[in-house]
Amino acid sequence: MKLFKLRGGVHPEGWKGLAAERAIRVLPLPERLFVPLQQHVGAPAQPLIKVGEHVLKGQIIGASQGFISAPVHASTSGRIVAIGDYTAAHPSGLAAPTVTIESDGEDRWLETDSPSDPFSLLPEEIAAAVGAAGIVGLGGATFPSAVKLNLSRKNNVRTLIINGGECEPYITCDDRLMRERASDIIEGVRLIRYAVGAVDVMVGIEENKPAALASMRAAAAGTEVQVIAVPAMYPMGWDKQMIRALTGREVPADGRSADIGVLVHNVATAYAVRDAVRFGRPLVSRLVTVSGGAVAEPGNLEVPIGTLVETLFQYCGGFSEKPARMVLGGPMMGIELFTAAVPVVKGTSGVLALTAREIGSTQASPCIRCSSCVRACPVGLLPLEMAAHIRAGDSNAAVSRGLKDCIACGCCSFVCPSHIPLVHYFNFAKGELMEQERGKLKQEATRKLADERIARTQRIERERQEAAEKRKAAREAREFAAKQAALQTTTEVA
Amino acid sequence: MSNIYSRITRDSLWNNNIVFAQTLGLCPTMAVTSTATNGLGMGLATTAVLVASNMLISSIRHAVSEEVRIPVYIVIIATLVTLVDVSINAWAHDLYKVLGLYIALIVANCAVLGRAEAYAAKNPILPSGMDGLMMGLGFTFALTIIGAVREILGTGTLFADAHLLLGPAFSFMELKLIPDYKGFLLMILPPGGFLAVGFLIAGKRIIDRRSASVAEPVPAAAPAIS
Amino acid sequence: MITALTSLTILGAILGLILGVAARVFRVEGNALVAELVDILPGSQCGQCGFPGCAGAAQALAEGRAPVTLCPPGGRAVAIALAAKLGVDADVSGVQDSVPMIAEVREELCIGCTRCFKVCPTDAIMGAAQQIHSVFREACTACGKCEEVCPTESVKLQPVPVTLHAWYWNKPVTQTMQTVAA
Amino acid sequence: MNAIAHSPHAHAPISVNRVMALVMLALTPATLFGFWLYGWPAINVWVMSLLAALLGEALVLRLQQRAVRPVLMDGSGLLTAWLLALSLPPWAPWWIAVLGSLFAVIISKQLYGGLGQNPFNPAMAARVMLLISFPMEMTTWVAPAPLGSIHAPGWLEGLAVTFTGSQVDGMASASLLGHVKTEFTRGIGLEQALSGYYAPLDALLGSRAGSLGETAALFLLAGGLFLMFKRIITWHAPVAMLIGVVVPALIFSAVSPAHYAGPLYHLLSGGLMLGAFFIITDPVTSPNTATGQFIFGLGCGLLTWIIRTWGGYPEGVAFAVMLMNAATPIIDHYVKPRIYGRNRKGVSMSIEPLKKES
Amino acid sequence: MNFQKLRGELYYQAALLGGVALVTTAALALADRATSSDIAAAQARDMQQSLTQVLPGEYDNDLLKDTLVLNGPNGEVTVYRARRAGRVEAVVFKVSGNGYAGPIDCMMGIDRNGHITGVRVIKHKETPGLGDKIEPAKGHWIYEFEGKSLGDPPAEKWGVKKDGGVFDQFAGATITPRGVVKAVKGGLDFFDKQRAQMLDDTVPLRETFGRTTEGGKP
Repeated sequence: MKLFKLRGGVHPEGWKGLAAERAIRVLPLPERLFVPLQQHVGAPAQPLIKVGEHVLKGQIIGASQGFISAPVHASTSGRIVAIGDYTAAHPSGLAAPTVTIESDGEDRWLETDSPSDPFSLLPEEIAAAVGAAGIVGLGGATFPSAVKLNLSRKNNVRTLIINGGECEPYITCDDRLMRERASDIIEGVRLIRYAVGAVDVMVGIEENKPAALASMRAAAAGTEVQVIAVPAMYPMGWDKQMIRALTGREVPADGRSADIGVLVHNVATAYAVRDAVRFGRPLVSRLVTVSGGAVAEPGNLEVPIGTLVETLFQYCGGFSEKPARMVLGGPMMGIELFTAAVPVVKGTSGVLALTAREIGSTQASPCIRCSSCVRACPVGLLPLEMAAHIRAGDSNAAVSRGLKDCIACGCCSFVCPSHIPLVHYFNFAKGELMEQERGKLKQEATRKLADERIARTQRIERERQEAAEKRKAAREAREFAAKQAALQTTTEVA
Repeated sequence: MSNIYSRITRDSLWNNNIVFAQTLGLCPTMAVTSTATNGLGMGLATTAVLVASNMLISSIRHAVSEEVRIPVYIVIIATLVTLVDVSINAWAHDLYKVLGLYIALIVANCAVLGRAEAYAAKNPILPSGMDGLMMGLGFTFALTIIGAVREILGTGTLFADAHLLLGPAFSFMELKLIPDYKGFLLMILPPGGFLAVGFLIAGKRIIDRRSASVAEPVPAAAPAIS
Repeated sequence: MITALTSLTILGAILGLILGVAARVFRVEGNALVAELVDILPGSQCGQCGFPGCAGAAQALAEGRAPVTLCPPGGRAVAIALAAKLGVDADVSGVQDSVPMIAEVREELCIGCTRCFKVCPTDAIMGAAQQIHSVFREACTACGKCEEVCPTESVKLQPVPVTLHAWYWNKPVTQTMQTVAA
Repeated sequence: MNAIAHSPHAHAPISVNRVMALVMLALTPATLFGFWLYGWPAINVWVMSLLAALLGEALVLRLQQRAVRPVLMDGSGLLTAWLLALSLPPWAPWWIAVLGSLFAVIISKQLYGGLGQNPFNPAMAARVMLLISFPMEMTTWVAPAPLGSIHAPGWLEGLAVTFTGSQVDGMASASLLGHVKTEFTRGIGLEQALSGYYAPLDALLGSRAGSLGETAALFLLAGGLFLMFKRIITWHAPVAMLIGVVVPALIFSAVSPAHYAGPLYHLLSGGLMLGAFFIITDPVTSPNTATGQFIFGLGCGLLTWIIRTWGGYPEGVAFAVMLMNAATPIIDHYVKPRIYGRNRKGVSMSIEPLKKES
Repeated sequence: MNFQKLRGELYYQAALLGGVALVTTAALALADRATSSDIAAAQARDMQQSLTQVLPGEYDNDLLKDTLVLNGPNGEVTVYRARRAGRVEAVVFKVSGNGYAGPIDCMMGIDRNGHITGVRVIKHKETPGLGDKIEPAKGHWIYEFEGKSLGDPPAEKWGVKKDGGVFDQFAGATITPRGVVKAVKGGLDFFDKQRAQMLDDTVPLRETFGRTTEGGKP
């Protein structure tokens, strides 16, 4: 199969060897789970349970709100001990609404009836089952999968791409999943294909994962699923990059992949879809890679959603040395954790404890315009110019140079010899612009309110005046009448 | 009233100096300041034009209508410059040989039109004349300094050919500061003019900032350049 | 010489005529600038600038009677936008980049006097006489009028609490000139 | 609370110091060859340039109240002075080297805001400044006298040459480009002018009169290839510059061989090799994109050839580089990479309605 | 006068600008009258000076008025003639050579016997500091020509030392002196060819000053 030319990208040191050969282990059930109500892009889920209530594993605890949202389920059976704010896995360190479950140790599933043959369901029913299971994009995007399925079916998507590109260094959970549970993934892929009515199905896997490629090829043999090796580079796992590599087409900047007839799902998502449709089991656990130079025994764990990161590190033997930085996700796009007491969520692919040597120098020096970042950018942006504008306080100029197309993949910061935090600049500017946007909306709204108020006070004033005039006229009329009457009386008297 | 004049003087000579503060009239500045003498001569000729044009324009300011004021000013200034040009050519021919090409440049000196618009068109005749004189002297001062810097660095002399401008009595001003100087041509050429002006403007700003921080009871803690 | 005199005089007269006509044809009516300035200002008509409402402030700005830093609720962003529109080189460093503020009612102090309710230019305070008032966050412009009239100091401007939704990365500080010696 | 670090949490093992150090390493063979070829005076000039750059930069940083060490340690000032020294006549007096270095680091670099902010290549700006200010000193060349040969000045003599301006008799010589230019005005044809003066092999090895580090074409080429291998520079600008010189030289020398020199002559003379591999690849003053760098290099080459052929000065590399430096912002404005999902103008690709194919 | 009212009128703009044009043109015309004779005299003095530089000695005619236009190798050449007692003793004319950066214009004077009385460069674009040593202010080189003639040095020695001639070149610049030497040699050749005409005392005086402005401006 012919592959298409890619541009940009970098080749960071992979560090995959730390965990790639470690088979998936199931984490022993923790005592408490902290399940945030928002683990996806879109509106947060609305809690459906009360404190003190007992829930079963897979029982819905948060209902999806609106079109783009996803429900949240209990990751184990037990008692709800709190519904309230808990530190979120977010760089701000702020708290988010979270449901705390105290495990009863039984890990008992909620009884559900599942179809004997999932392919007997209607495509809409599959999408509905996926939606009810709370499945979101597990590659990290956490976009509700059912929304994508419905959108793709309506857009007559022809090509289904399954993204097996795991390009972030250290992270090996998808690699392990493909090696160990390839036939389940393939079934999930076929279900998605059936649900959207796609014709071609391609699974793109980077060529530096020969074991995963072999096992997936074996599982796909005899099906309509094609397994294709793609070049190993970062960011190969970016869905648009995978589309370009496999189809040679680009997703329009203002559109979605469905607009060019392509639907992309992650391999782990396909695996979760199979679980949801065949067994009616919602998404309550996921594979997480625990790795990094400071971790004693790196590995790949199957973890209930809501487990604290510190539990994972403890299970992996703790730290062999004091980590310089703990990271949730991969080193290229993950976020630094200032505490390990944050829960694993649906989008968590790995937790890392990195040493200073692995991070490399971060001391920034002036930009020498070497344009390494321009060569590295997979989107085709000019990071150095955008950062210069943002540094000068002109975020709008950065927008006109493509800030909004930036995917924050980190290639530019990675290669920068001056160690300039380019992506940090971009995310700052994006946030600032969003705040400006909100401010503008608010300004418009308040202006309208002020105008209404002025109109109202004027109206009241006018009405009061009119009323006063009316009263005056009435009084005058009364007085006049009285006078007349008096006159008449006098006349009569006279 | 004298208050006005002292303010005009202070503003024109230093605070709002044509070259060092307004950075106007750079074309004649760059063209003639290869020696201090040339700078001085050009400055004096410009001063003459400035005084005359300011007073003339001030005297007709009530009669000039908004619509045609710029052509009127330009015509007046161009006439005055031409008068200066032919007068020097006729009666100070040696000076004309030094400055000749550049006298016509005064027309293009935006500072002259600038003063007409900004000051003479709004003020009485005497203050306008004073403004012209002081602005002119400030310009002369700037050009002479720039010329001196370029001349000293470029050829090692100061006020060379001063006798052509001021008469033989002033030849004592002509100094050869650095004997056997090889010459630093860059300073004589136009880039040297820009470098000299740049450094002198920087110098003026440093002086201003120093005096401002002396004047203020609480000196700014911030470093001069950061 | 006569030729020169006559030709130049006629040329001058014709050009003068053309300029006179042009001035009439291209006369600009009103002031478009004022309208654009009004758009930049917050529009809450709070009057903190000392001009009658935002339109009055815009008029004053257009005529150069007011500094671009006149609008306290607008803060730094509005000052910068005004300076850009007017093409002036304003020193906005004096305008503290005010943390977005919002009025908050301390319920234990509120006596329900309705004074704040009456002065609020954007109807952002809800409540009725003898009832504790509350602030409608989305409508509050932090103009501070309620704070001025409150007899019990129960209404106070407070920084808007940061939420997960509104949080964003700070501007990186590791910079070229960071090497400046202390 | 500690500030949270933004992603990425990994960085390529590269730094500004390392880039500068690699470029200096690539320059070392040509420099050492120059030292050997022109003897002690050349070493003096090189040392004076580097010292002056360090002191000048330290002085400016002091005046700006900025920390001195980190800026001096990045190596950019040293590299600038090094490049300048390579473009100077090897027997230039000490003050030429010092003045040039000070101009380069103070006026052409720090006054614009320091590393990364200067629009013109500091070394070339300083060279041009010296050339127009001190044409005599800057065009006085010597014939090669390798260290240890009979004509070579000893260490003390070398100091005398650099610091007191004493010249050893019979050493003065003209650079190839200067010689040809002079001969042309006498109405002497190219072939005759070149005979006995130009041997391609000597030029290739660098054994001829010329600037300190510009003559060893082969060593410079090797250094450039080393930098490409190390991915410090890309091929675009250097190759384009060589094309820009070779193509017109080829065409014109084919049409009129008596008046226009051939491509080999141009390639192996003057500062072309140094310029192509070490000057125009300066990231600060060249465009951002590969296409832009190609256009930039092509412009540098063409202008070099034009100035050499028809201009007032025999060598045109420094002028060409400065002219194209001035054009860099324009090139960067018009040559931009295409953004994913957008066309060249930045407009989103059209969303075509899809038809269901059966 | 109530300008306030008038200023709005359309005809006022025309009258104002026309009036100003009239007044200023008149002023310039008057100034021209007052200065033209002085300017002409000053320019003549300039020309006289430059002639005297290349032609030392006393002559009893007005050189500026005693001219002759001859066909030289590069077009017409104005020849100024100096006489004593009616006899042409020397001539002055302009020659041009190719320098490094463009033409170099020189005035040269030749006496009756073909000896050079002086050469001065009047216009050049040579590199400052390198080629400009041909100016008397920057060096003595230009005086080397005085007293030389076609036979002294012999024709093959009329060149710079580098080309085997007798004239010095300056360090760093060969082209400039080469150009000047060539121009001067050409001037001598021109004189040699047209000698009879130039020295012909009987050619009637012609009023050429005023028509020939060549060299008239400094």
